[in-house]
Amino acid sequence: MASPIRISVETRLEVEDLLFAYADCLDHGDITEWANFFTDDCLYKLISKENWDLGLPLGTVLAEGKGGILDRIAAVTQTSVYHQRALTHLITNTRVLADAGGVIDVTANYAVLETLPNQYTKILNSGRYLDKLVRQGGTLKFQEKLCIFDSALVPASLIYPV
Amino acid sequence: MASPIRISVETRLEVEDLLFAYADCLDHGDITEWANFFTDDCLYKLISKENWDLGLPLGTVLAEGKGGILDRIAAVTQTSVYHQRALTHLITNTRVLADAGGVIDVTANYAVLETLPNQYTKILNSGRYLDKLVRQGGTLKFQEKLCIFDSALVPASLIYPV
Amino acid sequence: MASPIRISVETRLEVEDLLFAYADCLDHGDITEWANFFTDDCLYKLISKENWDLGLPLGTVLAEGKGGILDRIAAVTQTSVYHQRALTHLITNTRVLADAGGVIDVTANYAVLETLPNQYTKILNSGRYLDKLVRQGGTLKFQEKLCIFDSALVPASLIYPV
Amino acid sequence: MPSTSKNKASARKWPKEGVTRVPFWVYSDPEVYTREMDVIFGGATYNYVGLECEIPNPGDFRRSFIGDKAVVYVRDQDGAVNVVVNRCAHRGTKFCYQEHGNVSEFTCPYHQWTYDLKGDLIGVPFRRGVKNRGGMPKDFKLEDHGLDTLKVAARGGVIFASFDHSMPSFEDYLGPNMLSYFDRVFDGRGLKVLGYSRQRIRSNWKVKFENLKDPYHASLLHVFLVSFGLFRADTPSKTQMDSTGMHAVQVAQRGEQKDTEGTSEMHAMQADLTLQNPEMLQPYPEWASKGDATVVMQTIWPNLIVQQQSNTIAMRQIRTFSPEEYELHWTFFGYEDDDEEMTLRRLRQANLMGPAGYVSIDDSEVMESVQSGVSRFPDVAAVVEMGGRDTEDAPHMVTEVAIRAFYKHYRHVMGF
Amino acid sequence: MPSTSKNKASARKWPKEGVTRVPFWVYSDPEVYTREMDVIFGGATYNYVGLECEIPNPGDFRRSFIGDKAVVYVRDQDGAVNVVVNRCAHRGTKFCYQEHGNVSEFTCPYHQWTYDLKGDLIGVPFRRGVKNRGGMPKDFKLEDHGLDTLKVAARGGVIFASFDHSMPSFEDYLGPNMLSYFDRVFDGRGLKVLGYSRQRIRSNWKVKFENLKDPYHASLLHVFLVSFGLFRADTPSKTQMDSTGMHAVQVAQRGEQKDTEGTSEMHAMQADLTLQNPEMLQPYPEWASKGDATVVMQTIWPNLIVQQQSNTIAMRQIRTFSPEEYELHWTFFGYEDDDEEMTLRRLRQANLMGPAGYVSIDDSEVMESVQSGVSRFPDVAAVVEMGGRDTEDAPHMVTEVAIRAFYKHYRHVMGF
Amino acid sequence: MPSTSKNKASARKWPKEGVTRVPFWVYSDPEVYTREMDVIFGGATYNYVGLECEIPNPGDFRRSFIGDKAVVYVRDQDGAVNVVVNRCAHRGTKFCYQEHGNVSEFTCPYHQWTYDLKGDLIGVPFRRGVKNRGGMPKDFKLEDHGLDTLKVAARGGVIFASFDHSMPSFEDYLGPNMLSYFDRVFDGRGLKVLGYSRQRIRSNWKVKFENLKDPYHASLLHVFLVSFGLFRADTPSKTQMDSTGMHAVQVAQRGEQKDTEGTSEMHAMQADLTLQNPEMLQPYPEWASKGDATVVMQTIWPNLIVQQQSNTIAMRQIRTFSPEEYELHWTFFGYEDDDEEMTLRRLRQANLMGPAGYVSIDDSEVMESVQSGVSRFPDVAAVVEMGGRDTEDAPHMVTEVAIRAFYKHYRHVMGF
Ligand code: FES
Ligand code: FES
Ligand code: FES
Ligand SMILES: [Fe+3]
Ligand SMILES: [Fe+3]
Ligand SMILES: [Fe+3]
Repeated sequence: MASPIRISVETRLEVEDLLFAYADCLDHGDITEWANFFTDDCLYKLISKENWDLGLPLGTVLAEGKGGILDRIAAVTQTSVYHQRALTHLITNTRVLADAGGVIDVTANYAVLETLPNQYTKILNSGRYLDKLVRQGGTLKFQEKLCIFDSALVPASLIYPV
Repeated sequence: MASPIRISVETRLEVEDLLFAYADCLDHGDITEWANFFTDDCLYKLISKENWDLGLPLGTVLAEGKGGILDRIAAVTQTSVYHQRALTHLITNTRVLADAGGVIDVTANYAVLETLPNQYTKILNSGRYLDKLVRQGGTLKFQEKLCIFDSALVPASLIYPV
Repeated sequence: MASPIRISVETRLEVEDLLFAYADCLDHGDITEWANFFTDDCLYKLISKENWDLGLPLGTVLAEGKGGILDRIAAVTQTSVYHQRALTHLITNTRVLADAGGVIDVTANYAVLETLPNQYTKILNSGRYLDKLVRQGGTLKFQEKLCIFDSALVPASLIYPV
Repeated sequence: MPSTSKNKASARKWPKEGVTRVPFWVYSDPEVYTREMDVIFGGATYNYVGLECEIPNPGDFRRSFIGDKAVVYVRDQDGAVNVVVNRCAHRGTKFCYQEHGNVSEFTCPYHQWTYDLKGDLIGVPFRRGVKNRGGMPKDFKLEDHGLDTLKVAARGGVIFASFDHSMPSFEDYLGPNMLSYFDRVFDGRGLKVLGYSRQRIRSNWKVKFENLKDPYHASLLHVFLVSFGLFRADTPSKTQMDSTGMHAVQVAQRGEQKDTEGTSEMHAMQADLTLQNPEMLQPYPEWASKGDATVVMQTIWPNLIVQQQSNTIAMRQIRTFSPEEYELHWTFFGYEDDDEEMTLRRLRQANLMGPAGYVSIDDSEVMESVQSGVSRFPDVAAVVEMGGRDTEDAPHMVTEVAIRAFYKHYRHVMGF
Repeated sequence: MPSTSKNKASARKWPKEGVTRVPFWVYSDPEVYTREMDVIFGGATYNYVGLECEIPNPGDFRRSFIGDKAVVYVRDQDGAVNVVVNRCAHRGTKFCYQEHGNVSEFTCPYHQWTYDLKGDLIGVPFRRGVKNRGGMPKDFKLEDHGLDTLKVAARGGVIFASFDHSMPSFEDYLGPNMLSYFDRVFDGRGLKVLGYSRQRIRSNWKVKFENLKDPYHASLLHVFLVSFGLFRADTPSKTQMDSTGMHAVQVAQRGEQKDTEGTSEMHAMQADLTLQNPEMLQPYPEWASKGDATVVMQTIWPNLIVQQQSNTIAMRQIRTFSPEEYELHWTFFGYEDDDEEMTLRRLRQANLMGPAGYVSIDDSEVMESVQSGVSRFPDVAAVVEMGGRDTEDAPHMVTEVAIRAFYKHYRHVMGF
Repeated sequence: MPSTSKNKASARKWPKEGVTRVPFWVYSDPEVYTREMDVIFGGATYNYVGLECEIPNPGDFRRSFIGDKAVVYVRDQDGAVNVVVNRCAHRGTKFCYQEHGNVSEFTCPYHQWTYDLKGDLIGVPFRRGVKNRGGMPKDFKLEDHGLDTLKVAARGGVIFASFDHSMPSFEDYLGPNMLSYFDRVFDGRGLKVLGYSRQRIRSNWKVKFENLKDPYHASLLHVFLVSFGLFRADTPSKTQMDSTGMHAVQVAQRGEQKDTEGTSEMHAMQADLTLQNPEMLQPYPEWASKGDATVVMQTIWPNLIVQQQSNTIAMRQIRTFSPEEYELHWTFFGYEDDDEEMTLRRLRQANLMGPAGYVSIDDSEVMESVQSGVSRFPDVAAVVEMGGRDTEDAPHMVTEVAIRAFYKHYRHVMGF
């Protein structure tokens, strides 16, 4: 049974602020701002629990550095063909696991609800975040964000980041 | 990327207390107490993201002032014909966006799970709250509550407020 | 309308830490550690809202004391035949209702998402927790945990605790 | 093993009593459903598609549907409205991805075949090949491969379409009496959309039509309507059909919130129900010059209900999917010349209708209950005898005559 | 194109080996399912509906189902129990909205047709019209439009019903031997419901019946049962059927948690498994006066399993939906005269059963696996030869005889 | 009532134009689907099952599927690969519960019938009874009750299986030209799995095959491919089939990111699109010794696509469920002798493919749009005339010839 390190109240709330602002950007904001949540040398990886548990490296999305993030944004906004959809992130069970050496380790559970035109809302993707945050210019940013999703079986496409 | 205004820890927690007490009233409490969460001059509007995005004014529910809230309660409890159902609100991603001039601006994501007799639990409605809270007699109340829901397509009916 | 007792910020966060560590144990951890979250004289009961509302005592799971908890673990890990599955707990709306006489009363809403191999993620079980926590050796533990679930209709089996 | 009753539409026999009975297999048999899509929604009918005010400018389009088939309605350069099937002539892609927008032409995403706003094919990439290789056969003719187009009729700002290009005029289709009710609301003034509501109901689509052709239930089911006198059997009212029985209107005047001789059997009546915000029910007599009616609910075969209840007006469009499920798509509107107060009145009264409507909740619940009740009993039948056994107009609402008339026409069209 | 095998029930042929084979098309063919609903659940069978103790007072009712059809059971003013179909005689609405309650009459929400507790129509609003307008035809007779009623049989506090009013008595239906097992649990003492459990299983309903008529699996699949000796092939046991084969019992005595000559092939046996709370398994010998059996599982055709395992007793009711899905509704009960300790014992032992039961989890998983296995292979067949190829009672549980007997009767009724 | 068009596969008639038309009923008719499962996936075809490197050691197994039927592939003690149906010979249980693992034998959980790795039945608990009671009939023979086994063919580390044991060799099945393309990737080097991706797409499975046999769309739909020259109609390319038309390859060379004579009709081309991380697209010419092709997409009838785009290589396996839904299961792999840099290159390029792939997103969306478009119009047909009306190899990609060839074979096999 985990005995969580005591983290300051302020840090905990700041971490939640970051996660929720991140989700707000994807759900209701401008996806081109998604890159601003990451450090220049970041790693973003969306990987199925199946691959993760097998130790297989393949990610559904792999973005290395802010360049990789920006390329993903460019692809989604300038090249891909798809129907509009509404997303709602439910981020819960946020836990700050460590705050040492300038890096804050965070985990949370998430479910992304997707609504296609004239269809019911469904669970598109769920799982957990394993994040490493660092402070840059007074703001927390993701140095690493792993999204490990439960169902390897994706309903058609994962167009937006999770 | 949003840089959230620094809100006091106490206010943040008080806001969550309000949202969760509100949900508890709808999920497990007495719906006739729903009115107590609102100011006399409140506005409650449940509106689809479709109408919201198009700038169309039609709400699925429009309640003006506590009178409108009470009329909705009376209709649901005294006039409408429907099957019993269980509701569970999942309220996440609560963000206090501003606390100025006596008004606290809050947003949160939500999913309302509905269970009809002998049926599986389903997502009835999901989306986000855009709320304005004011303090009255030491308690926070909703002066305005907008519920913007993701899927315009409703499974049959939205009998209880969201 | 509930007027929540003022609970210290530290206690509130500690309660969330417990709930989230508990969920993490079931979702990603070692289920044999599940017992460590409970006191020796604990009561764990998973009961449908249908039975709860009717005042009927039958639980889907009834575990009395840590012995009952350990027996459940032994059954799940050593005797039962079932397919592997991934779980994600979404715990929201945590409310500390009272902190008196050494017992902390807590309620929260939850949804457990289940993913079977090669199937979509679905809502396995949702409802609310009614918990009583006590402090033992500096750590909070469950003296009582009631899980009251919304849909009496279970999709096949509830193999792991909720 | 002898064959069983379910799923054998071709062997279906209507009860000998005729239109006073509705056999429950009409609500659940997949073959009946398929045939309805062919001969009703896909046949000689005018189907509501949308409002002209939704596509004011050339190139404006919106997606819609007729039965279970997707269509697009679009304003052409010359101002006319075209309706095309949302299915590429090449390999069938549902090409139009946006719910609404403005385009100069339609381009299918798959291979970018391009159509003008009439649906004519105007471009096929690589038609002549690339660097002299490939391309379409020399005798391939663009004019043979346009989109499926529908015959369009517009009146009063309302757009209808038909898969049958030999249809008579919309005016003939409605007949003079139904047309006059239609023109009552669509009187030439510009319309203004206030918003959409959408519901999926687990019942057969005809259950919705029955519901709207059944004034009998309104005085009994709807506590809200009854108590506040919005629609009640003791007030002046009438039930009328066109000559075929396919269209109908329920017309009524508002009564008062008090018991009368006629309310004694209305257990739903709550004489002491009060509203905190009574202004919600304050009607403005905007159609007073056209008679005393305060409610006119018109059903236009096969997919439209025109709702006028006090000042809340809406199109209710039926979309089908399968025998046991349909969708109701509401377009609430007002007039271009409404002032703010009138718009607010319509928005307030909209609380009566839609997925959370004080009246509609009852109907949605009861329609699903009808389907639950009938689904597993294909060989049982409804008894439709209120108001007699005929199919003639009635000067009151104590009748199911419009349902009988509906099934008279339905049997004729379906060959049952 | 030649016709393919699936969905052609009328052409189905049972394998020539007879009841030692079960062709997999019985588990997935929609026509077979429809026919089962007609001739089995809708035919000459007694279906479990509920317990008398659930509706003690006049007007008390609960909703239930027979196969896939919704019914209501209600205590009449005279104390008798009636069972009616939950479908209004007017236009088919599933009129009863509450799972349980107390009423003096049933009123359909749609038009408030009202029925007494026998299902007779006693009120039709506006039957004589409103203000002399409308109303039902003069020759409309209330007595022609009651609810569908079922024949009811109650014994020992248990309610059964049949769509076939010409059924023999329940006692004749069960036959003397099966009746004596039934009476063993339902001995005249008042019953007390402890709670409900409900599961939806993605398999054909017959897979559940096979599971309960198959003591062979219990000694192999269920580690918990086997290890603690709750049901095991090396202890005294028997498998018996009525003369038709439709009902059966598995009867056994508890063994000890140690290896015996008979356990050598039981790989599931864990001789060293221990419980921290062993009181959970402490049985109280409440049926000791009726023999040595500690477990009696009785299957009553076509929708009931009576579970008596140690002191946990429950009705397991089968509800059907479609060929590949059914529900199991459990009513756990005790006796009115149970003391607190006995009630607690039953509640503790209930951990064995239901959606999270130490034993039931195995069955639920394996039943879904059977369906997964057979669903796409309609032309393959199960091999049911354990214990021989006959359909006679067996003084042990190393047999699938009750499954063979079940299909003997099934083939007879279904005409296969 | 005359019969309607839907659901009547046996009466289906292919359009008189032949393979230049594909009638939409092939995408939605349940009888057509059932027949496909019988005669295509269940018939004389080699179906991709998995890779040898996934089961390196004796006893290693993985679950897979052929069409909609579950199978298991396992490494036998002698090193050979066996493929068995995941269905117990006793009562049909899908016995293998793990996605992968290592076993010495297969044991069904229900009654623990045990099979060796060849699928032969080697153990039946209680076969001789317990304490002289029960047991299997004396003449019960283990050898009559093994698992269903499939004919297996392995080449280059890739495992195929067939329900038809009289199949010719895999080499004959592919034919020399297709085999050479197959051997290009599977050249004898050991393979290494990098990960799996899985998608469920709401379209008929053949829509996926068409998509991969249609180089025409790539130059128009995929902005990413076109802009960066990864696959484009103005570069050297070819489309080839085997002699039956069932298999095909699309072969192409990478072009540059600039407008050419051939790109004028490619509206998707964005000459100014740039990447921040251009190393993602840096190809390593690992097949340079085998020709200039930088992309080879091979479709192997009936369930496999071998993807080689730059350095991202993957097997795409088709799993069927129902007429209007299928799954795509991707196995991304590299070679055992890849260094870290090469592995990273493959992982980076994998961003092109899978559920979030820069290219695949387009295809997934458009395939669902095709199904939406065609589902309700069974009697309409696709027009497949790009590149002519023949079924011969083409030295370019401005053609739908491989689709025509596919349907030529499909009609032959299905008897349409
Ligand atoms: S399918 Fe529309 S252009 Fe090919
Ligand atoms: S349907 Fe029941 S009263 Fe009309
Ligand atoms: S079904 Fe496999 S052993 Fe009985
Ligand atoms: Fe109504
Ligand atoms: Fe069992
Ligand atoms: Fe493509």
